[in-house]
Amino acid sequence: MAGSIAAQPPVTTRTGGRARRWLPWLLLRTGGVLFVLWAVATITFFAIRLIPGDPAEAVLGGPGSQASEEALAQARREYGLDRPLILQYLGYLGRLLTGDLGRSYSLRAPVAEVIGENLGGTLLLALLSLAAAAVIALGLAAWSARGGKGASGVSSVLEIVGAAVPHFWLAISLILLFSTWLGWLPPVSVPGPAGLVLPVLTLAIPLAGFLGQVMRESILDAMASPFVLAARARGEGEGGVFWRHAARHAALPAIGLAGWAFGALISGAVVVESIFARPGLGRSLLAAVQLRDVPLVIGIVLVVALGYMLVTTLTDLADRLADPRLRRAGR
Amino acid sequence: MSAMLEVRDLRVSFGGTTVVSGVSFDLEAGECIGLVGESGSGKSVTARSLLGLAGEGAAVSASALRFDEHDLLSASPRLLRRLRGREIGYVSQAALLALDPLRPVGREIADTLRLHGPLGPRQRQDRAVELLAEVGVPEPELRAGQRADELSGGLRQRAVIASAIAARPRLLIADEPTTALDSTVQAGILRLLERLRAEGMGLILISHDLAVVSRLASRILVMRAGEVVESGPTDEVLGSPRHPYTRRLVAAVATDRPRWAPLTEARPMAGALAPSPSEALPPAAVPSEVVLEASGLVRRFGDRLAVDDVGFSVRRGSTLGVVGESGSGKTTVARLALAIDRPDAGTVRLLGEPWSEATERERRPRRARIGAIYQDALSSFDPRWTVGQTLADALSSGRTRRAGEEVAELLERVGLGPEFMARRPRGLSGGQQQRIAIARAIAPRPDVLICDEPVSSLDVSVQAQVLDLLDELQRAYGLSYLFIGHDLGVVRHMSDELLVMRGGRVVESGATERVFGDPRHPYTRELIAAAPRLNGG
Amino acid sequence: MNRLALPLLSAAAVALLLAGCSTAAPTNSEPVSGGTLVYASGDGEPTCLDPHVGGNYPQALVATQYLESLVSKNKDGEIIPWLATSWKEADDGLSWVFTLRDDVTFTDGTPLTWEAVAANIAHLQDPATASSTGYLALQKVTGVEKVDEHSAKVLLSAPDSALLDSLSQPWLAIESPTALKRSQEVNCESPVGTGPFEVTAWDRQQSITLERNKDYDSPPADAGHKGPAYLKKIVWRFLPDSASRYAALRAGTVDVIDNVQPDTIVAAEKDDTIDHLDAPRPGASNRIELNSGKAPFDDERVREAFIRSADVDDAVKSLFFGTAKRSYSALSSVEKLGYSDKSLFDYDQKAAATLLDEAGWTEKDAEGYRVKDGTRLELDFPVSTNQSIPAEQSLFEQIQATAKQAGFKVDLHPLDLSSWYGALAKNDYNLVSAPYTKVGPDVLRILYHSDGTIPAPSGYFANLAQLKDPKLDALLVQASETSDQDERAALYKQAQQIVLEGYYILPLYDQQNHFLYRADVKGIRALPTVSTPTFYDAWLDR
Amino acid sequence: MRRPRPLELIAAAVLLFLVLAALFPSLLAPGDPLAIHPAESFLAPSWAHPFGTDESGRGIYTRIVHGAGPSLVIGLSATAIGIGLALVLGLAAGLGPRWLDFGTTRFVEVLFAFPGLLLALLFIVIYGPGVVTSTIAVGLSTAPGYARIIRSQVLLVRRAPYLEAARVLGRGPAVRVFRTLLPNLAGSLFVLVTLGIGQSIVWASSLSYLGLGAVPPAAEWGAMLSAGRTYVASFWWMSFFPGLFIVLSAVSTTLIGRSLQNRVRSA
Repeated sequence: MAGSIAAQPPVTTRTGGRARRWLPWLLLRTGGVLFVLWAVATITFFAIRLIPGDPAEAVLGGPGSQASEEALAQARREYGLDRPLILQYLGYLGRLLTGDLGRSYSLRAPVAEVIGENLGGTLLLALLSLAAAAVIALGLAAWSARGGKGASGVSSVLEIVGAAVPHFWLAISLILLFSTWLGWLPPVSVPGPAGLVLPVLTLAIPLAGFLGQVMRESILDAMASPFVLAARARGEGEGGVFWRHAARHAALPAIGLAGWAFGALISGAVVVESIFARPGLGRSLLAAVQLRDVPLVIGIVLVVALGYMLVTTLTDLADRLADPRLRRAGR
Repeated sequence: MSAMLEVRDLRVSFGGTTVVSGVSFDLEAGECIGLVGESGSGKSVTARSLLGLAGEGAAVSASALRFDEHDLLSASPRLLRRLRGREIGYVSQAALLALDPLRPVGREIADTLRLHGPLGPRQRQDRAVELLAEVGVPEPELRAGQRADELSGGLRQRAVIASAIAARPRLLIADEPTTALDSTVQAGILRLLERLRAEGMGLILISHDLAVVSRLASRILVMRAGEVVESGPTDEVLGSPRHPYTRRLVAAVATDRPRWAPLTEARPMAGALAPSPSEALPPAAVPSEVVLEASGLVRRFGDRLAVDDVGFSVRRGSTLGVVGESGSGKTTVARLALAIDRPDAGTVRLLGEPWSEATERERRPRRARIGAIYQDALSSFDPRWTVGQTLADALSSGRTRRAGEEVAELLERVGLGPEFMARRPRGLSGGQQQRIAIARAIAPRPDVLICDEPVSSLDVSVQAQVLDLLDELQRAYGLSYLFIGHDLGVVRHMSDELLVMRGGRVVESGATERVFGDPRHPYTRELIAAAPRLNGG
Repeated sequence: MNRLALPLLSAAAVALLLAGCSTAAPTNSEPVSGGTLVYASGDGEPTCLDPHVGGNYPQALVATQYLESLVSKNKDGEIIPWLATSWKEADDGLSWVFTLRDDVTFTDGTPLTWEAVAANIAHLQDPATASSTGYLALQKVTGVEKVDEHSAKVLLSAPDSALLDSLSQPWLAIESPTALKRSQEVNCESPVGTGPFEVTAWDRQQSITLERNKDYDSPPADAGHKGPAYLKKIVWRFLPDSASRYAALRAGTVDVIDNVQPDTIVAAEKDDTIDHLDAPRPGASNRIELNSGKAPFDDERVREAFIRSADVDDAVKSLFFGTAKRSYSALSSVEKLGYSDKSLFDYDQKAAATLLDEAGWTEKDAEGYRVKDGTRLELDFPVSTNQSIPAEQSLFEQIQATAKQAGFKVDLHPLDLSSWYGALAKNDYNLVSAPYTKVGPDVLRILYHSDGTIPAPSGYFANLAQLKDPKLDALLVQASETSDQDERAALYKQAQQIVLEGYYILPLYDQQNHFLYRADVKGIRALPTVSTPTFYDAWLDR
Repeated sequence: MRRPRPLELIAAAVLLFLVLAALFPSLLAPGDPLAIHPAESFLAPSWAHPFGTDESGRGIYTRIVHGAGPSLVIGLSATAIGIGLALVLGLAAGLGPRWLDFGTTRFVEVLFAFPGLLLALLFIVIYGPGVVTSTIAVGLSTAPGYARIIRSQVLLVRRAPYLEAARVLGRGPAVRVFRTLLPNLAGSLFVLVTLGIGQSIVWASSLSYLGLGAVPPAAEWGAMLSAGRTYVASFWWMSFFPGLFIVLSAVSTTLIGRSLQNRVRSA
């Protein structure tokens, strides 16, 4: 979901402290991760129950099935839907701890297997889009840092426009342009690289718009800083100044944004995967919610939450390594 | 033979506004010339224009701007890039920020070698370590791998110099190389620059501190608003200054100026409150009441002991000076005195009653008895308020009609007109901001004022006005000051009694003149020796 | 990840290869064996490939390629032999004997015998299978007996004139009895039949792979050729977005697409590289049902007023560009026994106004909606975004606008499938449009017999008009039992007159079923049973 | 850095048009956005219909003008919900004691761990599609992002020297928070709001694309864009213009927000 985060300083928990106090930071972090995962599973478990419609029906091939009473009763027994909600929840948590995500109602397959199959597609899409967004944002920043007044004005507008484009409008326009009129790229995903270009661009452009705006400020600060003046005074050319000094400083806020970017990519993936018919978690999530497939929804949400926590932990770590001042300042 | 560097009526303007005009000087190899002037005098732009780095949109012109056989005016960007670092070294103004915080210090030095030397990466790294050793950095091997924030101010400055001289340039421009450094460290850096000059490097030394320049430069140019108002051999310019501005500059230097001696001719305090000249004598040394005292103060941050068993007492109407280098615990003492921070041990008493032990609720009504002013006055103002609102809030007279009158009176007392009420602090000069901070501090008629490095970042002439203002207010209201500073000259001029602090402990204390007269502790002696004197001492 | 890649890569490689040379190759007249056809479906991916389970149209589309039924139908609607060579109804109509071909084996090697018929009917009637379409069609079947190795007697509780129609549908196709013994999960992933292709792989959300059945030789009587199919392989993909599905066809990434939007049909006709197959589905026409079970449509005059106030002709013309013909009948034009009466559905706002006045809806509120003793003339219209294509949803919007002129406030509620069925189960609707595909006029019994108002355990019921007319019930039961064709036709005619003249439904058009395919794909035809395309005769002219 | 003058003017002009359209739609587009003219469906952009007509012959320009109101309302109210909730969370985390900060941050992380769209999806599937539910859904899914920013701003302002100076002057905690801390927070909040409005409109349109947003025949940009997407190959204008206005409104609100921020910062 393209949350609206422009200049967002990297937020780290209050437990800073010197290098050798990594342990408490690590313990607290894992505690936090476990808590969040538990909370996410619980909220989804009960939220899905609020959705109108009988879960047993979801087991028997989705809504509108004219399944007989016996079939519904048997399904309820098989999936334990006849037991009181609390027992179902505790049972579910118990199995969760052993890593068993249960069976998907609609796909009649273990949730872990379904996720395993689709995880690759979404992860590939997310990582490529993140990389493409970084390249675009850095490219724009380099151009605006060295291109003078005009360049920086134009590039900042491009960033704002990029960040304002809804995913699906961008996707439709890209298909119209590159596939229908120019015919260079396939409009839907075919295995192999050609099928990836448009989906990645669709996710990368809005993200690049946000990254660009966030990086722009720290790049401009860096370019006007005394250590850049010192570098120039050493005889460093403009290119060297940008890539050796400013670009690295731009990475800091970008790292801080990674947690949010991950969420935006997953939300974007739902739309992009359905337009380009790419298999992936996003599309299965949308289908699972519509088919009221409880175990699959919770399974996917848990995987996404785990991914998110992993990313924020890594960014927290990267923050501390990249910028020792943070570690020392105990932020 | 012609000079190494020849500058004839240099002019620099930014989009119509002239910043530097008519600057001319020559420089020989092994000679040091000093550029002196206050902030905004154009001395830094002059130096940077030699490197073609005057700044975005700068129009540089001169009848001659020659370095050896190169005409710097018509030099191509490629030629300029080759000159920078290889022929002309530059130590930038805010030296403490001249190192990229995210890169190892060794790498920044090696960069100069990469740009101008044939050495491969491995040799460059070794050479960088050698250079660090050459500029006097202990454990160069370790330091080269560390980042800027892991080094002290002095070490960082030495690393910057190492980077500037890595390719053996024949001219070194040092722009404010010692600002914000403690005097002992400052002395070390000046000795290093002196050695480089002696080895044949041409040196342009730029500073607002006359004492610093007078130690190294054989000739001095005094600049004001972009023009050279006076130039000539150092002794002549400082000994018998011809231009009134130079005279004022020399007079403003507080070092060696006795207590209560006004540093500025103009009377900053007009109006009824100005004491007649006869009262200018120091108040009788009657044993007056102790307004603020502390005993056995201890404060620990993690495993670092910031304040260790510090005790002091401030008498009414007098000033206790606290001097020491950065990291000596002076600011922590100030925060403990203000009860912004709680001591781990020891007590502070205000006007005879417990102060640090009291709860914040108990302290609040007595907060009016003790005020504070800081080095960075601007950051202590609420950015959304005008000067008038800030002072009205301090007077806590709120919206009443009399507020306007009281604020105007307060402004007048610190030498500012009523027209300042509508202004925003952000738009004022450093001196004016500090005056407003003082006005706010004295509004509730306090007995004690904690002054934490109030004038450290001000130009000499502005510094003088603020110090005189503090003297007058002390005399007019019998205020007592806890005056903290790292500039020995300023602290000596302002304080009746003195505390010398090092590593969180009080190494020496007593009457100011006694401590300066015969310093007992070796560290005090070292401090006094290191303080730069005007007459080249 | 690699399990996913292998089948895909091979399919893609071939697809790209074919796409590459699609335009340049010479056109030959004789069918060419080999090649892979890529079919792109716009429907949701079925949850099970065995059409016995559940039983919706997306399952029928893919099952037609690998499962065969006992009988089929020809263009004129007559029942023709398929796996059954002949069949005879007992005099009392309480049993049928089917004689099967003796030379057919399932792709898992099991020979086709009478046991297959017994096993499949038992599988359909077993509650664990959770079959709905198949289960409803065999309501009267009580059991199957062996006559000899290759002929079976099907026993009925009452005569069923629609039995043959039902058995011709893919939802009652014959699967290998050995395969049916496996768990439902396995059978869902790889059903075993006797068809020209067999299911070899199913990567959910990605594609189903069907490969040629080498020893196939049991086509229906009206098939184009004998022996195995020409195509070596079919890749069945799911592209939910209609715009990108059509773009994929034009780019040659896929060869056949379904759920085609009207505007793309018109555009395709101008494009000589793409051909169009129009195969309207049998069973009921697409129509809007008026819920006569509750106010305000319990009053016939209000029902007629609503129908008179709906300008359907203009809407169909502007939205469907002539790709759909307006229908005035309850049944699809494919059904021979369909009866239509145009005069009942003329757009006439004045008539609507007078009818509403007669019915007491005389006052009008500020926004022009009719009010009668305090309550406003408001109608809830839940719309299923899965089943109604965008053009049809726009049609409902236009009807909403014209109905407003007459004083009806129509509230459209676009819902996803679960919420839509939920709204119907709670009788939270005055208007609804629900397609129903079934071979034969017997669909009328399911849709309009009063038994159809009794909800199944899940809350589902078929008689959405909630029509309870004993006279109509009798006609429908009698028609379903007589095997005399003329008598059956007369009975169904009277039944349809009652439904139409009672203004219970507003017919729109045949249930649209359009396919677009690349011009160099030859030999595609739609089975006259449920109008699903079969690729048995198809070959690639590349 | 000063934004070039002309750009601000353009953004201001666009915003003015949108507000005018929202308040007095019939002024700019007299036609009835809901009236259907089947004979004039699918007309290309022309003088009569500057943005062409849709599948039911309704002028797209008219519907965009009449759609401005609902779209802006969604943008504003979703932002209000998002920032309102975030303010509570941010202040609790920033000002409260350490355990409160820890608890609130964990809660925000839980909200963050839900992909924004899933939160919206769950909410809408439970309470049914429509303008109100999609507005609340967008508000909920943007709240965590704002909460994190507000928390860091509060921590920043809380450590500012001028707050300590207020304490030295003897101001109590309540006075310090309400007279000094909150007003200074308002500055940065303003930027968030302007950014938020644009993003909420974009978000609401994505929900409409998935069929979860405004109910037809409402002239809401997201629904129009979604309706147009099936006809994109033959009638490009049905999707292009609603999409264009979604982007324009998001861009102009961000630009105006940014230039006001610069003006405040350099005033």
